[in-house]
Amino acid sequence: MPSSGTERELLLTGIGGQGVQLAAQLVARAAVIDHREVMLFGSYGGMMRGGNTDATVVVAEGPILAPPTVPFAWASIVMHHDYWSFVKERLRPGSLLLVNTTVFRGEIPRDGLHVFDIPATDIAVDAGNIMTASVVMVGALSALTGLVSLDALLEAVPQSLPPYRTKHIELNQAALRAGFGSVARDALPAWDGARC
Amino acid sequence: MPSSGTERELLLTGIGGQGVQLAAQLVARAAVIDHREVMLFGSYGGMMRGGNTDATVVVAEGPILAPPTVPFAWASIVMHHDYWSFVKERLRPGSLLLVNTTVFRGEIPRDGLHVFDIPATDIAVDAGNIMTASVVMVGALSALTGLVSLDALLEAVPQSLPPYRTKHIELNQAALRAGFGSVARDALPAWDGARC
Amino acid sequence: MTSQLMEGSGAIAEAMIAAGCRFFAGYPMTPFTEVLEHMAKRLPVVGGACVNAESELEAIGMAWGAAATGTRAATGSTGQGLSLMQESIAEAAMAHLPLVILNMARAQGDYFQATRGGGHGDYRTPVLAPMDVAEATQLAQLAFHIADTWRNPVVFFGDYYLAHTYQSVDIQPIDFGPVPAKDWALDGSSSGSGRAKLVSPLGDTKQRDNVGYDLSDYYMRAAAKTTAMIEGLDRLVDIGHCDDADLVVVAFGTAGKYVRYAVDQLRAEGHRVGYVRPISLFPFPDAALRDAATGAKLVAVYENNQGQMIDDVRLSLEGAVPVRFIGGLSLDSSGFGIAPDFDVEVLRRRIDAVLTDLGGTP
Amino acid sequence: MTSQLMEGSGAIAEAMIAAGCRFFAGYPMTPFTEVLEHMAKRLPVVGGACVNAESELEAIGMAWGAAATGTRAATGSTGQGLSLMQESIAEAAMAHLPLVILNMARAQGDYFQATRGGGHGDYRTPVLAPMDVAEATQLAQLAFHIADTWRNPVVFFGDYYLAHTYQSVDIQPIDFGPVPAKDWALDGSSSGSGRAKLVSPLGDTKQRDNVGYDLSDYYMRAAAKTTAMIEGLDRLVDIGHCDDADLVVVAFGTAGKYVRYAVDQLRAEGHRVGYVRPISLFPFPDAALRDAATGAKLVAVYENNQGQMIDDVRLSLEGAVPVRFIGGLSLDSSGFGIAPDFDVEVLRRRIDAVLTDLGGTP
Amino acid sequence: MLTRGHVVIDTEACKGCDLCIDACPPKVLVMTTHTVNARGYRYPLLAPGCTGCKACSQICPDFVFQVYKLAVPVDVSLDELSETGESR
Amino acid sequence: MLTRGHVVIDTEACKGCDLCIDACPPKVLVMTTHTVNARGYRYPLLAPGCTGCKACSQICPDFVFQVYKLAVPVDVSLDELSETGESR
Amino acid sequence: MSGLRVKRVEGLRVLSTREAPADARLVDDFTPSLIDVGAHHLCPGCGEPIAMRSVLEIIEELGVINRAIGIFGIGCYTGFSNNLDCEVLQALHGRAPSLATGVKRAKPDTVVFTIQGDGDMVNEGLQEVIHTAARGERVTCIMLNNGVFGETGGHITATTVLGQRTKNTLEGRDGREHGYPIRLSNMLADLEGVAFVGRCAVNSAGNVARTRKMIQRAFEAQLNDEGFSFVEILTMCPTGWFIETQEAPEYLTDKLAATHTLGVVKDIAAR
Amino acid sequence: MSGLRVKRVEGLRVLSTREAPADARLVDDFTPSLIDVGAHHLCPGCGEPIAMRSVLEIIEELGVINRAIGIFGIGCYTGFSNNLDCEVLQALHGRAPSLATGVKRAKPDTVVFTIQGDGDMVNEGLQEVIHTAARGERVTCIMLNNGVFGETGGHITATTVLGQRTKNTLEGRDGREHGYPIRLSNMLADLEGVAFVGRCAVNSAGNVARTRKMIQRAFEAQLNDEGFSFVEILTMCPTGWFIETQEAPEYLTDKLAATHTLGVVKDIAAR
Ligand SMILES: Cc1ncc(C[n+]2csc(CCOP(=O)(O)OP(=O)(O)O)c2C)c(N)n1
Ligand SMILES: Cc1ncc(C[n+]2csc(CCOP(=O)(O)OP(=O)(O)O)c2C)c(N)n1
Ligand code: SF4
Ligand code: SF4
Ligand code: SF4
Ligand code: SF4
Ligand code: SF4
Ligand code: SF4
Ligand SMILES: [Mg+2]
Ligand SMILES: [Mg+2]
Repeated sequence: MPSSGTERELLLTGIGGQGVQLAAQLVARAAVIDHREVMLFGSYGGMMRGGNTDATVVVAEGPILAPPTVPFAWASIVMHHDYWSFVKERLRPGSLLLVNTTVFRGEIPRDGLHVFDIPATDIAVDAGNIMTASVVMVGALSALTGLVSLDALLEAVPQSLPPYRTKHIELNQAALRAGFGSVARDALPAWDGARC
Repeated sequence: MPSSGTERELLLTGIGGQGVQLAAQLVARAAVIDHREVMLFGSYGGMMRGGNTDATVVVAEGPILAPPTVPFAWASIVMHHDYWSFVKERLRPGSLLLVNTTVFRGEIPRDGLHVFDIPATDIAVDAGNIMTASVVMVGALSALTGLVSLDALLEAVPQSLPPYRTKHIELNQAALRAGFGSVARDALPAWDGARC
Repeated sequence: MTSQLMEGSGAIAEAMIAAGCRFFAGYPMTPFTEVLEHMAKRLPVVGGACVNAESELEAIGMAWGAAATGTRAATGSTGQGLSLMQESIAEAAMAHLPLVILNMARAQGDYFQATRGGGHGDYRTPVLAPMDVAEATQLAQLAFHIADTWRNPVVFFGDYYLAHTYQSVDIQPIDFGPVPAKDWALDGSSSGSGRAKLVSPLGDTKQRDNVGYDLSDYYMRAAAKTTAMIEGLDRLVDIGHCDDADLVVVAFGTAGKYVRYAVDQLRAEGHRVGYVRPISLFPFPDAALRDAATGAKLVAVYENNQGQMIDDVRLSLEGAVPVRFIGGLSLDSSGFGIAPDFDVEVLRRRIDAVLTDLGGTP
Repeated sequence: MTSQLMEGSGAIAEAMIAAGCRFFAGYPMTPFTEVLEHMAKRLPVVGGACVNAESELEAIGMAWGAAATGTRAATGSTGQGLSLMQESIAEAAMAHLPLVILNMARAQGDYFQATRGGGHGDYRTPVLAPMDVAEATQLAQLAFHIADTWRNPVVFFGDYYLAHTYQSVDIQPIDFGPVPAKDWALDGSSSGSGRAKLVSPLGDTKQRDNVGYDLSDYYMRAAAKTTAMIEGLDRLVDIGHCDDADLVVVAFGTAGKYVRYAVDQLRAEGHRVGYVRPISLFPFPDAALRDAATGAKLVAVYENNQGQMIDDVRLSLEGAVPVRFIGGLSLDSSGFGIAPDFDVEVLRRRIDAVLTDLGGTP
Repeated sequence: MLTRGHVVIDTEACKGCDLCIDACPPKVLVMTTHTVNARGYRYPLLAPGCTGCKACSQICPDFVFQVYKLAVPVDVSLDELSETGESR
Repeated sequence: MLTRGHVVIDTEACKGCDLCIDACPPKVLVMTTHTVNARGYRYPLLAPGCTGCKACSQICPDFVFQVYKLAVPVDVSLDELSETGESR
Repeated sequence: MSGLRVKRVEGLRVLSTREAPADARLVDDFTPSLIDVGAHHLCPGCGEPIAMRSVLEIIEELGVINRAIGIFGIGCYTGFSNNLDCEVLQALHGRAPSLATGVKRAKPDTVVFTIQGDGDMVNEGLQEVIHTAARGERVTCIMLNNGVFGETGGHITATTVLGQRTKNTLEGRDGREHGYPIRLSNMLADLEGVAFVGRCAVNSAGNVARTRKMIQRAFEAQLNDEGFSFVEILTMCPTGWFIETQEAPEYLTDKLAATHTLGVVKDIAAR
Repeated sequence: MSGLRVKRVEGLRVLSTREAPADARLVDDFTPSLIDVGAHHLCPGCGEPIAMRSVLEIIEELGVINRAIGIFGIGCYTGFSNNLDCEVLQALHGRAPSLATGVKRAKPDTVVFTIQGDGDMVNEGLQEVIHTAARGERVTCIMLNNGVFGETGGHITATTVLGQRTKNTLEGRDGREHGYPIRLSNMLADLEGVAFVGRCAVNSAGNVARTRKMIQRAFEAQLNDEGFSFVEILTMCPTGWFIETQEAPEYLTDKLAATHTLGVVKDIAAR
């Protein structure tokens, strides 16, 4: 029986056009750069715009035991109020919740959760592109928790974009930095010690 | 569990061109005309002439329990020495054996069997066609045992020939009569009483 | 009608016609070929249609189309041809199509394919395996009744002996009772009515308010229907001499006829042996077998393959009685006939050997 | 090489290439499509060939041809496509062709098809079912090793999650030891030598003195080879927490990963529950399962279908431990994803219910 | 502009593909530039001059158009019209 | 008859199909009428005049013929020959 | 009196298109009456719904509605079959022509048509349609040819034109490596038993009109017992072609139609 | 000196054909060297062994023996595959062209040919050969066309000519009921990627000679990397035609070849 180290589950949810899948890819690739094990499962509502899109990322110190869709998440990034109920029921007491306050409408239960209000879409617009809102969130997550390092995230950007999108590299790196700078550092460290 | 009346198993064997399959068909159709149950399974060696050909016919008073190929035969018609070993091992003490002496070469074990030597091919030639030798044998079997009646056999001839062979009807009927007349009557009755 | 001498394949064809089959499509393959020939000759005469399809895939497609119009339809093949049809059989089950499929098998190695479904997914098809021509003429008719009752494909599992044995048969239409009205069948008349019909493996209702198919709902309903069918179907079986048997021999189809014959003989000689011959291979007559085997020291399975039905025998008994395999693959060299082992003597020897192991009655 | 983030389908493709696969043919069908795309991109680069076949029938035909030359070859599909390939899989087994077939299944309903052989006859194919991408990269390689060792098609049984999950993997060629030399493989060089080779489902030797094929002899030898293969193959299984378990849960593939995860949690909470995850679905790890279940009060089977592997579980246990089904068909509406039921919480609830029935530890 | 026809546009059904724009012979359909429907798609607007030719409805993949022929052709000039104006 | 070729005939392999008879350009092959081989088939006989053209061997489905060209053409008239005669 | 109201949108003064003018006559409704629900999951700019609309309109116009049965293949259009007020028999991928044969032979009075994609018809089920055509079955087969598997995301089919980039021919279709496109209409036209074959497109209003004519002629061939009839409709697939929706009509003309040329290929009545 | 001996058979004085004259030169042996065993189970007068002989002779003559692989379909000729001294890969019914593709792509240096019947190729596997041809695979497909399923005993195929009586078209093939014959060679010739197509027959020595020429050209097309090549050989099937062996050659000319006309159908080198 493999007994793994800590596994950190991250859920991302939003609607099409917010860059959720790219954000998830960035986290996953950054985790590899940080020499961690990682698993990512994404799903999105097909061809029509405005559909839901979500992703599960698990980062761990050893082989990952968690299945592709996890029952409970250590942290979550919520970009839009649609479809957030799926995330809600998977949060545990103590889970981390990053909310895109620019867009989110509705009540957020704050008892027992570590909630961070982040005006991600605003920050993204300021950083140059509204489409990078989710990437902003990932930058913030990195600052808050060190789940993945900022350096790794920055390095992951070119790997995660298709060849014909290389012109977007700097835009996304800027968004990461903007998000990273928008919150306190190490508020809730993901890992014991400091491997990265 | 159906419990059937007497089942009479007849094996026929010969080589291509001797009319074995037609003879088997005649017995089977005659049995139906005689209001008996019947089963016939024939096999022949495909396209090439001179191959073996054999058939199993079971005639019974009730539903037939015997499978298509029987372990033991009540009677057999052997037209040629090739392939007769298959028949030999299926004869019981008391089984009836009609041998085409015109063609057969080799030893016939006579102990315990009721063997009848019939120059079927000679009779067939005399009756008009060398190809009807097996039909001659069937006529003889009818006379010896009443397994099927001569009348039924005669009636079965037109049913058993394809449309383009109607000119052969009389030829085969003549062969049946010649065979019937070539042996003693009722030497070994197939059935108790005389339903036909 | 009085008894007629018919070759098995012809008798099966006539029985299908007696059952109201009015569409047939097939592609030649021994020993299925003669059924096709007979249908090609006879169907037009009775107002039906037979298409000499250009392949098995096309044959089952045509039968699918005809069945969707509510016409009693059948197709079939052998070995390779049946395998090619697996996609369609699986999906025809999902589309709730009553369709009769003849598997005129070359040996008994297609047992798993027929009973587990060789196709994808969770469908199942009832399977009927006659032991001889007389039984075949009844089961061929029953197959259509089951197909219509449950709107599901039904497999008729025959073989070379069945196809090529002549027997005196008296084919009469059998009344198995009413079947549900085919109000789902297509003829174009509901088009433009606002309630146009749909026959599809993806769903059975037009989504008037919604877009696309709700697959998950439909699949769950299909699964429930299959479960109901399995529970609702009679499990046919022929049992003999089992009451006080030390040994029960299980066999199906033509092999079952040989086993019956051998067991009858052994019984007559005083051996305490019985037989169970499953007639419906799916659903398998598990309870009947278990009953029949209760008290026996051993259950022996004879099948003309490397051991397939034995799984169902063991699943029926679940360890209550030990099970031994006495069958095995056996083919004649032409590839058409079934088995040199289809020989009562060979069988008797195998059963005798088991009886001796058990302590040798009588 | 260091770890790389790869989508499951890409990782499977790379693992096949690492195993020396140099021919691939396929026809798109979700979730098999991405494997094909990856092979189409990568094989030419490593000196192999990938053909975008015009149908599944043609795809497996091409793979058959390539395999006959001794090239490590693979194909695959999903659901309907796999069903279409059944004729070829059955006969490729008879022709002793080492061929790897990916079944990127949409649910687990193809268990019977894979393990019993959906085609005709008595062939069997080893079946490997990984639980995640990491295991898949190993089993994809093992599949080629088994195929070459036994000259038999091998089924790799994946699913939608496996295909579409990204994971950090480090793909290295695995050395499973030597395989027999492919002295049977065709390249034309034996033509005209007086000993020209033959690769056929009808026989493997030219009949120099005789005419035609001796099918019966060949089929008997093929059957014997299959038996030897079944006995010779390792029965792979992952077992956990079973030593003192009251309840043993059995599941395979992605479902197995969910069950493992749920059982780990329940154990951590003190429940006496263990799991058995068959990795080789055929041959089934029957003895290991029986061992693991000895002492348990109940064995529960979770599979994403209406109950198929449960037959193998029951055949393994033969009544020694009661068996209960806690799975069931469950599909998301797109028809692509597997199951809303693939949820650790749903599973926990089902297992909890069984535990409560058993008397509720802790 | 002489206007012989008119179209009703189900803007919520539109997927913004632009096919109608090119298909319209008198080029009286124009795409919104800033406004989108609930699913985020731009959609067509109608300028005067429609002939009721059905080209738009025949080519629209999403069945967005209903086409009418006016009983009497009218000469509509937008500039002349008040915001809520009836034609002549 | 001027004879430039000769054939060896594997009469036991023949299936009596007659194809060679029609195929032979100088028509020097003739079928037996009463004699059959062990499998019951009639088979061809060779009259003088063979040209060694290979038509028979190329068309025979049962590979019954071996065809030779004579080193020197000979004029064979059967009537002139003794039963065991060598050609001149 | 026509009541056209003006409103202002995005700075433009345009006509209000919410409702019809009072005294106007409806000449084309949102959907033909044989479409229950217009909404569908197909992509923006997809040509398939346009083609399907034409088929259903012709069926309506010919007055054969209540004996029409449509047999659908598997492709993007499949989901749309659920929206129709026309009887639908769903086939497996590639098999529709055989189902059509079975339907027509069992019920000769029906009007039977198939809707299939190029992948369905020229890849998976090529021999089905050829055999059905050679048999001269009295059915009408309609192929929606976009030169790709749209449904799977844009892969090469047997009709993909040379040079076209697809997901599994990343450098474009190369004849030597990936083979050459099959021009199915031309192939079918050579068969006896085939009454009508036409190739058309839905990339412009004019082409839609020509498409309707061919569909009409094809159904007439069936109704007149002339033989098998076939219409190949080139449809836009911006998603599978990896281009913008606006570019698709021109791409169709320049690429697809350059190989698969438009026009009536065979009409036995025209002889 | 040629030693021709005379003997008497059936009253005729004929030449002894037991042995060769001493000084004669062998110009044609019983079987080509690539046939191990001449004896086979095919019927008297069957055209298939004649065609097969020609194929093997050409392979020998071209000197490509030790890279030749034959891929056999399922039909009467299948049993004969066992008699060859040529590597044989046995395919399932209809599937040979795909196997050929796999072999050739995996081992481009081999010389790959298929032997298939009309039932195998135009019925069960029609799309296999069309796709393979359209792909321009560098393989040579050879069809033995006798217009029936010989193996099953004489049933209609997709090439059976109109009017022909078969076991399942007892009144003769009727176009309206059973469809019209497909002329495969003509169909394939229209495909790009196809280098050579020829139709020939083995019903006379002259036709056998022409058959050999076409086979040779077809293999050359493969060797020269020109594309796909195809030879359709009309063969006699007296058994499946229900006629005497002697009548078969003429029947072939009058019936089969009247629909499936002989000659080179396409040769890109001849352009
Ligand atoms: C047997 C089988 N193989 C593969 C698939 C997957 N599949 C679904 S649609 C499709 C392609 C459809 O292409 P086309 O017919 O051209 O229609 P389009 O999507 O372009 O409209 C494929 C390959 C399937 N459903 N069934
Ligand atoms: C899938 C499948 N279907 C049917 C058969 C039965 N079958 C064997 S050979 C044959 C016909 C062969 O005809 P053809 O290819 O024309 O060859 P011929 O016998 O005429 O030489 C058929 C239908 C088979 N072997 N496999
Ligand atoms: S009906 Fe004709 S003119 Fe009017 S908007 Fe539509 S396309 Fe333009
Ligand atoms: S064609 Fe239809 S969907 Fe496309 S932009 Fe115009 S109205 Fe919208
Ligand atoms: S070689 Fe020519 S001439 Fe001589 S027998 Fe043969 S066909 Fe006749
Ligand atoms: S062609 Fe051959 S088989 Fe036929 S008769 Fe002549 S020698 Fe005999
Ligand atoms: S992928 Fe292409 S064919 Fe499919 S819906 Fe989108 S545009 Fe239409
Ligand atoms: S049936 Fe026809 S093709 Fe087959 S061996 Fe006989 S003659 Fe030849
Ligand atoms: Mg398409
Ligand atoms: Mg043929």
